[in-house]
Amino acid sequence: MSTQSCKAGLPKLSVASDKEGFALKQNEQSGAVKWLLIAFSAVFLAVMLVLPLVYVLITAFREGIQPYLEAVTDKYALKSIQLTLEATVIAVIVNTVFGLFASWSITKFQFRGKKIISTLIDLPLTVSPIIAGLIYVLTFGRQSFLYPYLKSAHISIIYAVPGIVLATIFVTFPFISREIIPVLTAAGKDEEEAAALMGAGGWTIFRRVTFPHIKWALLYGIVLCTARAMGEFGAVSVLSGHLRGKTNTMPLYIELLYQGYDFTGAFAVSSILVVMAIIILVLRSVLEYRGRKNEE
Amino acid sequence: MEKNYYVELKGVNKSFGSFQASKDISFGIEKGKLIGLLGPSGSGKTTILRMLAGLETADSGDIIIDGKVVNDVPASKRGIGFVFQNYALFRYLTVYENIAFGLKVQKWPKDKIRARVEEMLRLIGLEDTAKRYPNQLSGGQRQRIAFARALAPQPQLLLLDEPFAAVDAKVRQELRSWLREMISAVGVTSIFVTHDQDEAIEVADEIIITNQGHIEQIGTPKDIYRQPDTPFVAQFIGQSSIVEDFRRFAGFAHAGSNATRAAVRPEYISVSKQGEPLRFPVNTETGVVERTAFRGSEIELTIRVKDTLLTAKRLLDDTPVSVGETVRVFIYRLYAFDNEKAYVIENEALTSPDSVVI
Amino acid sequence: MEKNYYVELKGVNKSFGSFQASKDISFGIEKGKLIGLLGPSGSGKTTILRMLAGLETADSGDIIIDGKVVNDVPASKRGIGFVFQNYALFRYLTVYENIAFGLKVQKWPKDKIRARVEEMLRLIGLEDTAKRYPNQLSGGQRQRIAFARALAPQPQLLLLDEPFAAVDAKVRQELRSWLREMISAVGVTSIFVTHDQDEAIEVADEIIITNQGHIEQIGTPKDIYRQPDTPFVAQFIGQSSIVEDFRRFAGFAHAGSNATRAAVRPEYISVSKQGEPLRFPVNTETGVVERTAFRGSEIELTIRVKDTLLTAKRLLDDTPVSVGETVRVFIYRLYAFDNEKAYVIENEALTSPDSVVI
Amino acid sequence: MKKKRKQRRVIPGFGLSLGITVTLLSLIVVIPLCSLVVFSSQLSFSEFIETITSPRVLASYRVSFQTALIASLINAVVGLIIAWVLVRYQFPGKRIMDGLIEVPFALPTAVAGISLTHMTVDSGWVGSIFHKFGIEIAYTRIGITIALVFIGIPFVVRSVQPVLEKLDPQYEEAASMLGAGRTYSFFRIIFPEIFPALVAGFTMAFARSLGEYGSVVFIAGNTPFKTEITPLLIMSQLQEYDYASATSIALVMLAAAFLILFVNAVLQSRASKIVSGIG
Amino acid sequence: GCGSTSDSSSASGSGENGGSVELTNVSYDPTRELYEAYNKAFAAHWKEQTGQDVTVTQSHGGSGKQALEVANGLEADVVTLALEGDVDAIKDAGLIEDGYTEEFDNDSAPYTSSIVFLVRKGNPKNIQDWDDLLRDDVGVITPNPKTSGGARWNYLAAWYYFEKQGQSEEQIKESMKTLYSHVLVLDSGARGSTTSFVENKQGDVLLAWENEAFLSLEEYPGEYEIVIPSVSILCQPTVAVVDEVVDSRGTRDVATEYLNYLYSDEAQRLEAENFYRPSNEEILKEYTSDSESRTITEIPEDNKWIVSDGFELTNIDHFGGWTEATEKHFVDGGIFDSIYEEK
Ligand SMILES: Nc1ncnc2c1ncn2[C@@H]1O[C@H](COP(=O)(O)OP(=O)(O)OP(=O)(O)O)[C@@H](O)[C@H]1O
Ligand SMILES: Nc1ncnc2c1ncn2[C@@H]1O[C@H](COP(=O)(O)OP(=O)(O)OP(=O)(O)O)[C@@H](O)[C@H]1O
Ligand SMILES: [Mg+2]
Ligand SMILES: [Mg+2]
Ligand SMILES: O=S(=O)([O-])[O-]
Repeated sequence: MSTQSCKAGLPKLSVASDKEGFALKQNEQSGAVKWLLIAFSAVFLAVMLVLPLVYVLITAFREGIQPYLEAVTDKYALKSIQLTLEATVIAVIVNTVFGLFASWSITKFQFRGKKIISTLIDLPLTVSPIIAGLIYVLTFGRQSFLYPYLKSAHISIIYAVPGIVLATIFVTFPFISREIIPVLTAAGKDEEEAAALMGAGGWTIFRRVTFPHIKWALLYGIVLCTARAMGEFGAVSVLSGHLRGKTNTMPLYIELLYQGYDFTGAFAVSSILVVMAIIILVLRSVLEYRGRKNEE
Repeated sequence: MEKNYYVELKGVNKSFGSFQASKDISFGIEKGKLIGLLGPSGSGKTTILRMLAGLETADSGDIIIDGKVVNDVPASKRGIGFVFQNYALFRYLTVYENIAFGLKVQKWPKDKIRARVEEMLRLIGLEDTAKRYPNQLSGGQRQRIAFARALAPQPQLLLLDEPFAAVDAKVRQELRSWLREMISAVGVTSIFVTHDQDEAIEVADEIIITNQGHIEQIGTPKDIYRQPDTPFVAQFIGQSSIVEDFRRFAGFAHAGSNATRAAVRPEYISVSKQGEPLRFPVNTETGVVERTAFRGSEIELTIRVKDTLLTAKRLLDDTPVSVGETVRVFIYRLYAFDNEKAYVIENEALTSPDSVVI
Repeated sequence: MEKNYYVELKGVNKSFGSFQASKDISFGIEKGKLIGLLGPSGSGKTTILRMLAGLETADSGDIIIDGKVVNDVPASKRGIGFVFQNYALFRYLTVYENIAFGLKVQKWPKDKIRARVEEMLRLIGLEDTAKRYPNQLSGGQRQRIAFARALAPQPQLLLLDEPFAAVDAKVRQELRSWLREMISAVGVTSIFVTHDQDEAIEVADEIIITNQGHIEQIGTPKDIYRQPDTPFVAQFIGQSSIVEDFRRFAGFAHAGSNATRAAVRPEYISVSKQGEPLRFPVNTETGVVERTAFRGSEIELTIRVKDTLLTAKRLLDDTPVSVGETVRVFIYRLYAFDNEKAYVIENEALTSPDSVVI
Repeated sequence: MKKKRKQRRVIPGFGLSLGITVTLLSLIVVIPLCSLVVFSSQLSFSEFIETITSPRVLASYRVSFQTALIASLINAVVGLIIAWVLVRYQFPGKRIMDGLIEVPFALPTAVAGISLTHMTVDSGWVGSIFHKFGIEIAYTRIGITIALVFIGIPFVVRSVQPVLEKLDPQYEEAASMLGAGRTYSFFRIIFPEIFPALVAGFTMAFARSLGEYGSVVFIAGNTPFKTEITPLLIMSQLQEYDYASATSIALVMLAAAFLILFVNAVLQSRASKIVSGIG
Repeated sequence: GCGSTSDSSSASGSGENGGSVELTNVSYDPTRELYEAYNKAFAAHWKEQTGQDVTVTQSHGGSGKQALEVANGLEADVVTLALEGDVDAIKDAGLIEDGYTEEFDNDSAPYTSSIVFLVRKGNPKNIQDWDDLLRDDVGVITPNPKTSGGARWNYLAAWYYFEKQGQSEEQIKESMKTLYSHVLVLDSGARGSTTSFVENKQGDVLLAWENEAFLSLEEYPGEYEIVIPSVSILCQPTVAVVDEVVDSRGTRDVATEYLNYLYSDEAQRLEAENFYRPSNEEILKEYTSDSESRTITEIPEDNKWIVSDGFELTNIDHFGGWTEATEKHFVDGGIFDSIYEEK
């Protein structure tokens, strides 16, 4: 049911198009409306999106560079960065693997239950992160029937790193498959059939024929997945136990600093997160721009 | 006595859900022939081709290639070349890589691949496009690349699904002759799908006409053109006017069979101005010209004869006929049909001895 | 003496960036005429139409409609009907709402709108589709709706951009005649764009031939067919074989003008088997048949005459000719051209008194 | 007729890919979600109803739905304008503006929450301006709404933008040939074309807003009956060890998300039925 | 990628010399600064005693919430929570054995505290006592009693005040309802509330742990004042070893010592310096002033910050102990819930 419904769900980062054709011509006639709308958009984006970014950076450096450096090189800060990166990398890997296989099976084959599977894939998008955390607490917590087994095997999931990783995977679960599926659907399966007909195996087909179609979608999926994974707060907060230096991811650590009157620290660590995310976004644009250029 | 077929389908059926796309399809193709699968849209042409290729599995019946039943041979092992309707060229591989793909998969040595690809490029006359990507080619060029890609691994059977559908009218014309020549040069047994009768007639050695999932008629273009077997073929082929009761026309009153409807083709109608000498003065009808249309080398006339509109043609250099003029119409031949069969019926004037020829 | 034109373009130019899509376009159209804009792809046909409609602004020159210069009148105020290539029917409006759109914009009263839409639907014979959405219609039906939508507000000028491009071959044929009749019934001055010469010849009262942004020739279909003015038109129209040095052919040695190349059309070639009676025994050439192809009602022959390949036709019912056979070829007429002009040249046998006719 | 032969799959990798898909899906999504159902069944039906309709819970639904709805509506309008500006106009800084749309994804929700809060408190950069007019933003529903507008904006822009880009200019040209002005053709012709995408974007923004926690906890006053959103209530139930209530309310939220998706699916399928005949 | 073994179980024996041991202390919200300091002291102490390096991992949050997370599997060797009732929740989950309050001195409460008001500089709303909180112009900040220990103490202190005013239970409920209707932000922990009040400038008065209030005074000198209400409550934060965890990890010795050492003189002074009242009477006196002013604008130079006279302190026994108090006020459907339900 939600296969279709979510089609437009994840935002597409599109390179601004230059062809304006008819529209441009018409707009020449009403410059006033044009500039009014542009100004409105610019102000809105500046206040809603740019200002918070600026605020983070300014506050981070409010007390100068030294306290900033101290804050970001603090033992616990480094630990939280490490944990966040770990969780992000694992989530991206798992979701990439999942995304590739899921989109392959959904777009290249007819089978029963396809609709259900696509709906389930999309589900995490609409589930509140709190609920995402909650379900793992319920599944692996003390009151779960699994708990005795986990306990006897000395496996901790919730209030430990695996729980954090799981929650991160969950909240970013559909990100990559959702980027790839529409691209593959649009491309159809003719090329793959042609390749199969010539005797190519699955890996060859994927690598030589399919992959080039989806690489930008995949890249974008990974970028979104990374950004979201790094920033996840709610689900991780439920599962973390807030063990300083152990299960505090960057967002949780920021909260901790924030509540410890260490605003400089909080915003300093935030700024790292912001900068990392911006780097990823920019990197992606550059990669895609270069790649697209090469293709032409 | 059975012929020595290279490809044979025996009682093949295929349904998609409750929709039967192929009904009891049986035919055989001799080695080296070029076969056209002709039929209206949705008549099951692509389905037959895809079953042959192994892209679709027949529900029942046998598919035999080179004497072996291939029902259970996967598509990749059938050694068939396939040219897809929209070519399905690999968009992210160069022309060279496209053609080389099948060879690489078969682990040909590098130098042999190079030689073969270059040979194919020469064959299709596109040597200098090797490094381009498909989207940098015109429709006609893409078509040729698709053809080369399918042929490169030297398949014994080549299947083409509407190979000309995606190119524009002028290019299509050229490509047809090109393909025809190419295939006879290579000598590969081929089947191509089309819904354009001109195309089938022009290109194929033999035509299989499909309609609503079954085969209507198999034969050479001339056979099919001249001797339609079924009502569907009689109406589908040529540019016919349909006549409700053909016995009203002079020269057809005593036709055997109880069919009443008939298809009349313009080329079997001769139109003469009043006063022009007639080849068959008996059995002519008079008609009134309702419309004339310039058709380049010919003039197309729409003539009302006994309350029926017939389409006929006159040469551009003949004396012009004008709208409203009464003319003499002689129908040589028509295709009568009932619900099951079609019959060729000649004007009695041509067959009975008492018609006078001047 | 100037004619009383309804639509007139005077020295219109248009560039896209550095590319000049229209070069000094001038022509005039009389009221009530149906004009075909014919030319190869990219020759600037659509650009002309869009400038007329006001969808594109000319860089220089004047566009005059009904005596008024409309250069500065916006598209929505020119009162022109436009049928787009792919119809551009509003997908989220029903057929009724599509046709009513222009009337609503003009604030017609409700009952008048209803009456007009129903009238249009009756006209195009699609009364029962009023409540459907465009996607529930066939290509041909959509074409008609687009036509009705454009006509509903009673424009004085109707522009059609490749009105048949999106429908399939069989339907296209029907639609052509339909549109032709419709337009003459309504009596609206119309211009339609096509790159299909058959279409232009069949439908238009007058044809404007464009090439690389300029106009090559304007004339009736017959004029254009019989009297091509320019080398481009000589080659573009008809299904010509191009001959490098036409003076080598018997009967053309003394042609005036210094052109050497010529276009020869199949319908101006007569092919006779050895021994068949000849209409013009002088000035015949002998040739060898290289290829014969069945073309439905005719047989197409490719004949090598003096090292040149010519395409000719014979009727299906004539005695068959086979590949390799030597035949006698008589060329009635050809279109010689140099770099600037084309000339019609008749075989001397037809014009000189010493040719013997049996 | 003989039994149908099994359809052979031409493209390889079906078993492997479906296997991996289903396995991961079960482990990560399906099984954990099942525990939600299992746990909420600890309550009897009447207890369940009582839990999910207690006044505080009802109030939190109201807060959540109201703010999410308003925020998504704002996003729909503003997102449409931004998408329009990005697609239809050429102006300096356009690329940067286009790149900015992703910021809410890049900025972690907690950071966004903290900085939005700081900016909108009475002494903040923005809050001080509004404070002069007696408008409080932080710790009110206005604040929640602003946080939700922040996180929801990319959904709308990025779903409308591609559709607008692909929109055939001929529709507008056709309308103008029929005499329609720009405004008229926008509302009659363009709007219906982009409406499905707008609905999809709106739906996603709405669903995301309903569930959002990170950015909201900081800016919401978290006062029961006033500024307590449902996810926060679930969180506090969770922290109160009241799993039965937490799961019950979570189920309601889940059902709401499904309902939203369902409504969207119906609208999308209607639209696609009109344009392509396949619903 | 789930199911790795938890790294917090990597206690490497408690050998005589060398080696290291890890300890997890799950605590309540305001003790962040205290335990940061104490962990250093304890590490030195333990090193000296056994030669082992001990690393203590801290977790802070609303006390009730923390307790529940421990009960739900958060692996804490020791818990140092805001009240006995919360430790009881862990006990009820079977992780702590009965009688933990007897394990350490002073009912296992190494330090105590009380509840005070934190107001803005100059006390602009002139808030002096609990009944001032009922004024409509006063915005109150206190955490959620469901999840925060401090909030429960706040609640009970207020209750006691109204009781002392001679109000009937119905009247008290009415007053409490009015009070809570003035609560602007209901955070899940004491620190969250402090942040709302101090950093985000919400409300006119913060109902705070004494230690939290003094910390604010220290962090923001000159910006706030403490007002001690006429009636408050003696808060007894309770510590306990989590038996199940220490047994499975083999950390009982170090965990027990960790809590024991809280009673050492060094630790008691450390606690006092972090504005907790030491349980050691001697040391308590060192920090007690003789001032009777109920408004404190700055931390006294002599560090005698504890005001002992001039107001009345009740304690949990007045409410029949934590089991009874929880049952009556804080369980689902208890009085606290009813205060919200009837809006
Ligand atoms: N995968 C499928 N699922 C369901 N129906 C199908 C499928 N493939 C084909 N059909 C149906 O089977 C019928 C025959 O299809 P087929 O593609 O063979 O027609 P065709 O003769 O090739 O038509 P066209 O000229 O339009 O390509 C059609 O009605 C089509 O809708
Ligand atoms: N908006 C535009 N920007 C740039 N070039 C354009 C634009 N519109 C048309 N052209 C160019 O102008 C030339 C003429 O275009 P036009 O569309 O008029 O050709 P046409 O004769 O209609 O061709 P076709 O038969 O392919 O439709 C083409 O080369 C085209 O690439
Ligand atoms: Mg087909
Ligand atoms: Mg065009
Ligand atoms: O830390 S508290 O439990 O008092 O919130």
